[in-house]
Amino acid sequence: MFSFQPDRSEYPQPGLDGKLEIDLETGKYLKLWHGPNHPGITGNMSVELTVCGDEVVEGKTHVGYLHRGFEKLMERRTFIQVFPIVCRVCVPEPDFNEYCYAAAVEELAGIEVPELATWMRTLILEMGRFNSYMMFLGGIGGALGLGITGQWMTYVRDLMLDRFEELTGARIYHMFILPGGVRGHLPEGFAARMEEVLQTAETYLADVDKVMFANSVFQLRTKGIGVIEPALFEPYGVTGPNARAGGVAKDVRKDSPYLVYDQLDFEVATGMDSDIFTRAKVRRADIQTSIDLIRQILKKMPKDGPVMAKLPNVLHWKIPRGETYIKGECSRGEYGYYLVTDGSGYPRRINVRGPSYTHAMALLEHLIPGTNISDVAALMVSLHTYPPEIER
Amino acid sequence: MSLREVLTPFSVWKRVLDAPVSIADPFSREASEHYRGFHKNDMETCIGCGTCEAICQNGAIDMVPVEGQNTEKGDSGLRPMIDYGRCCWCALCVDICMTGSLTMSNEYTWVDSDPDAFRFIPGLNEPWKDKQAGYKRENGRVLSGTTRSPMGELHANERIDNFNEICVGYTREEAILEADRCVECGLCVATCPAHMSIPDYIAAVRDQDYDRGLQLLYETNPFSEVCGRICTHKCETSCAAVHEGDAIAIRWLKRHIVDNVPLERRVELIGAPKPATGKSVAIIGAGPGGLTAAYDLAREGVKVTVYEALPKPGGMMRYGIPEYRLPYDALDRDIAVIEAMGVTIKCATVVGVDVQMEDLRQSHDAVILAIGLQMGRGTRIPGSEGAGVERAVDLLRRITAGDPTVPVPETAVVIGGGNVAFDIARSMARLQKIKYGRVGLTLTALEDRAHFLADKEELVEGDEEGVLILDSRGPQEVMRDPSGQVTGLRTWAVTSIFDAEGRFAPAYDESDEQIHQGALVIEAIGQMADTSLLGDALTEKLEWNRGRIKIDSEMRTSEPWLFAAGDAVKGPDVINAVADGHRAARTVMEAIAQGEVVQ
Amino acid sequence: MMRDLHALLTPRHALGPLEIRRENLAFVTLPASNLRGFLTELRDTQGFSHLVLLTAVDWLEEGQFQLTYMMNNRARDLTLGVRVMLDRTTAQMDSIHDLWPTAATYQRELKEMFGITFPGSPRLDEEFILEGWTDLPPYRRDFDSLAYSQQTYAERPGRVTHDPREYMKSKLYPGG
Amino acid sequence: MKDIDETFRKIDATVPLREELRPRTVTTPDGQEITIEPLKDYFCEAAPKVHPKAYFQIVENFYNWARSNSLWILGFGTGCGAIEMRPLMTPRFDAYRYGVQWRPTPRQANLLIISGYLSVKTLKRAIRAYEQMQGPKYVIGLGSCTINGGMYWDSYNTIKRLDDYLPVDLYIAGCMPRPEALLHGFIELKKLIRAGKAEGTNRYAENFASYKAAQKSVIKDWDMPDYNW
Repeated sequence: MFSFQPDRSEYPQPGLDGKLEIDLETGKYLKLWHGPNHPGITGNMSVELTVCGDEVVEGKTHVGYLHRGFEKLMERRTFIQVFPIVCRVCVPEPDFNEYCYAAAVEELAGIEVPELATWMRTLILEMGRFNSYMMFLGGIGGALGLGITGQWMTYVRDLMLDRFEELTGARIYHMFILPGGVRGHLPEGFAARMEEVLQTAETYLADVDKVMFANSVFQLRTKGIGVIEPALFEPYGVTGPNARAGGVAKDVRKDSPYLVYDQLDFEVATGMDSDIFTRAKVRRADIQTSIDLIRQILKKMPKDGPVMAKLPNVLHWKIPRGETYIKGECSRGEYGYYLVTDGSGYPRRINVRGPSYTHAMALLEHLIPGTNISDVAALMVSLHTYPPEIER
Repeated sequence: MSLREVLTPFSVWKRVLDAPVSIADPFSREASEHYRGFHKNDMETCIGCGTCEAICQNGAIDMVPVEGQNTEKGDSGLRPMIDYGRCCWCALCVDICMTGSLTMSNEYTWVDSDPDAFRFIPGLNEPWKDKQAGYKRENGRVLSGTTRSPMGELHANERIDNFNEICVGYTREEAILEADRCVECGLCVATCPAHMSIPDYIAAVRDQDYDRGLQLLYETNPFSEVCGRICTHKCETSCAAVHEGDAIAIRWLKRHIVDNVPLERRVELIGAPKPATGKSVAIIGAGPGGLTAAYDLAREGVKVTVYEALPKPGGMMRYGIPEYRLPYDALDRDIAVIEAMGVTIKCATVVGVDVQMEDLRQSHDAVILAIGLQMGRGTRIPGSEGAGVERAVDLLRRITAGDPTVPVPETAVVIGGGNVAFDIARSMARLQKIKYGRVGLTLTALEDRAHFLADKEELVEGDEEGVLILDSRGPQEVMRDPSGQVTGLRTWAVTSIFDAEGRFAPAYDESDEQIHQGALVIEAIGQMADTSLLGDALTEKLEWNRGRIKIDSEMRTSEPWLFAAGDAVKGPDVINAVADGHRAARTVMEAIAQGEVVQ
Repeated sequence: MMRDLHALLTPRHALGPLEIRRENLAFVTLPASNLRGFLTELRDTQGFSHLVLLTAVDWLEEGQFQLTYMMNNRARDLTLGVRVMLDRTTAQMDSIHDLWPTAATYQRELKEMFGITFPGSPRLDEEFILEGWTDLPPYRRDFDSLAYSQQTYAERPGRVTHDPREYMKSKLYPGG
Repeated sequence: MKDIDETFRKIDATVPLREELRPRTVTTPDGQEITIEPLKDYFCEAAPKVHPKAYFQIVENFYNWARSNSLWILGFGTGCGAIEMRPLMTPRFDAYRYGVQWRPTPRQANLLIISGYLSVKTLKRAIRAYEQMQGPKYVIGLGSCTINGGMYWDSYNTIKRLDDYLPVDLYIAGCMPRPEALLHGFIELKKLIRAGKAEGTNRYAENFASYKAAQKSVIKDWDMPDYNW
């Protein structure tokens, strides 16, 4: 019915090797900086676009605007002192850092975490995943000019932040998962208040289905655009919903169950088309999974018990030489911590493996050529990348 | 694209009927009950240990003096000042706080145009000082250990019929566990009279570096093996860990270090003394004070001769403290190290008899008097004169010397509640057990159980060994039968020990009278010095202060060549004597250097 | 499972001993020259097709860089950390960007943060995270973050702290 | 915390200007040879000037009142604090009712919120954004890291004191500050503006040289004009 194919007759033609010879001096190309200060960018990063007409012929991701040198700072801190800074690595979903770090330290130090603490950790992680997806839905709507989803989702996310606040004592940086366990028990009446939030969320999500997923404009602008061929998944290290949207049910929660995921009942949402629409749809389904999981956890978790293992005196806590890798399924894919210790009181090296690292760099740069300028924002958002976990 | 897909989105217009979700007054919105907001500090509970500063990964906390908070034992007088240009509200400082004084309110708004304004001392006058809500750590979550590694001990049955040492000492694992609990605040250091670098040697235990530990010990205390066993360990009362658990077993860790370094290695680690200076000093009394001074002076290259009246060196450490608390070979090792520094100890040489003060003065650059308190005090109650009543120090000395004439009756009564009272009570109990197969010993003290002057362990162990400990009993009369034989002690219940002005004036409830059976009454209520060795002329010349030789803060007497140290002038225990010994040695060195010591 | 795999591949690739961390995670060291063949075999015949991460550890005291290639086999839930030790002074390694294009990003970061070069890796010398950096590669152990920070940026003056130990001594025993 | 390496000395080297920014001669499509100097050609070289107050106090008061009621924020999330601005832009906290709104470009904004730490790389962009904004303009330092480095006090890549590089009118402490604290900040800033105390723009103009010197001391590859206007 409509055709959005641009008239390319005037455009420069690729050479014999299929590559464009980009020469800015010819006047046919233009550099366009998409970010760092740009409403359509996911956080403080930028994509350097080379455009010809309104078609993008090359994109280079630039990161480092949020680089604080975490991996270096962690080497200066004792094992307990690392705990407050890990959550800062990823702002919208900080809890994965806390979990992965804590689990890595516990494994190398040989600490057994009480059962209730593992349930609490799972709860926190699912709440965080819910929040992260809320930001995603708001973002993908915003990237396509659908402001209302952003308004709703931010509101719902804020209700969840209230639950975070009463449970952990903070809105954004919860600092709740301490190596050895968690910092506290569920407050009185938490489950009931959580149920209220989940129900409100469900009504808003039902409306998002109508206003966004069933929307003809949204469908036209997302279906068939930004397709990641499943063959690219392994070479480009694609994980999480981005892979699931292409029919590969990659999910660490199922593939390599951690915490109490093996005691929970859930299905991994997948899609087939691997385009922007399917990626959004998979995440939408994942939110429902998260909501169900939160309900299950609150129902199944032990009612009482210790939440902290006994730690050695943290002021001079030494961990024997060793290395380990702990991973978990965050809202964007496989999140992992690689921890190397050398027997001293400080970590030798910590490497954070954020899914955005592969998604926003090599993969995005691979996908961008050939898209329309106006689709770049949607494409970027659909990969769901958070720059702080790329540069740390 | 169907018409349906065009129209469905409009169905959400129903939301216009929803009530607005905006928070009407966001400015007075309370944060949650456990919100990690701005800090609070209970100034009275805070001890200024600086553990919050140590754990803060942002370097946000400074320890600063605060008006109205005085430095005293167990409280540094410093308080945390927090820089909100650094803080990240992780609350690790709250979690680690040794007293639980540092907490957080749920207050969260602080806006200012002056960047230097964001520093404050919580607990002074912040607006949220009295707010109740806010982050507090959950019970039981303390980031340093709270329970002490138990010390292995001989069971009461195993120890009561002999004088074997009771404490077996920590194993390496126990010692590391215990050392791990130390937070290295250093509050103990100033409490220790000798300022031993306690956190450092505890760190050495943690690192299993006993050589370094031993060197640290010898920097401040040549009687580490002795102190590791019988120190009164006042340091442990000011330990930061004591507020939410057991104090660190500082004394046992010290002992653990020494136990792990053989004697020859110790001498090797300390190293040779400085080259001889040609100066010489005489020291009277081979107790902890005298020998410490001797050690220090010998290290500085001074030729030291120690004169000791008794047959063996050690003073009260040997002749006052029973063997089950301090085995003689432990003491001998400490003394051997001191002798290895070139100190000459002349035992069984009584000053005033075998050698005169005046001779010492002539032949040495200076003389240090460290004679201790060798004479027991009496109660002077009716019947306390004559046979059947003994002084604790005399008895202890005779037991150590192996005197066969020590009286061991089937029942005995001890008057006193200090460590010496327990020493004699438990020694006598052992002798009774050996001789009669059972213990028949009663200990009466003025104080109630909570305020005994003796260490808590003494009470526990005394109980275990079958000593009948009676608290709040004031001695009134030693009962004798018509033949003059002691039959027991009559006591009244004590209602108060001190009067309104805080003077010693015990008051009794005369209606509560008891008679404790015993063929021997032992008085253990204090000691005094025997200064007869000085000779009349010198006694006349010296200045005195309430029966003790008067000294200044640097251990000088009124005579420029004579210095004094130890229990005889200050008291009251080994570690204080050691501290005195150091000070005396330092003063003597300065005096010698400045040529003040004019003959 | 890991042990079988290790036994199978050791003769061909001169693998070091297998260090098992837990059931589904193990580490193995091998000579740098064998890495490429080993990774290719892992990927093509053993199902370790997912390059989880590639990073370095600076063993300054031993004069070596350790490169860790974390390989994952999703179907069998196995993760193998492949370690290669490099000489710290030459700090050079073969690029694997043709096996996994995403490795180019990792290699760019390692070049910038550790100064390890991977000849042939695309855009290796372009600035990645840092901008206008002239000092040592910051993740090297001999680069001190705090010292650099103090020499570069101004801190707000006026802060003093006291050590409780020394402060108490000076207060309680002014003469020593 | 690990001890500082006292022997460490930083290497101070200059970074050469990028090739395409150097002055050079080019041939235009119509065959002319021209000299271009990229850093000068597209920018006004004039340094910022101090903007004098209105002659009548009452007029100035009116101006300040008007300014205080239209705080237009540049939607540039420089650090983690940006995540708490989203709730303010949406109905729950709704900052718009206080006359505060977000704009996508510096040209339309007069309030720059530095939402947390600034890496050197972002500092460069923040300076650029600030200089492009319309005066009178204001800067809020959000979070502890703008005050004294915050938790990144020992990082090699973040600045410690924002006021060294930009004239800051107001700081909001927290890590991170809640939306309510931000609203408080807006109200405080309004008070400052009405009292005529929010003079950051003029302060920047007056001390332009020292601000530039501080900026250039940390930004090694200064590949932009001295004043981005």
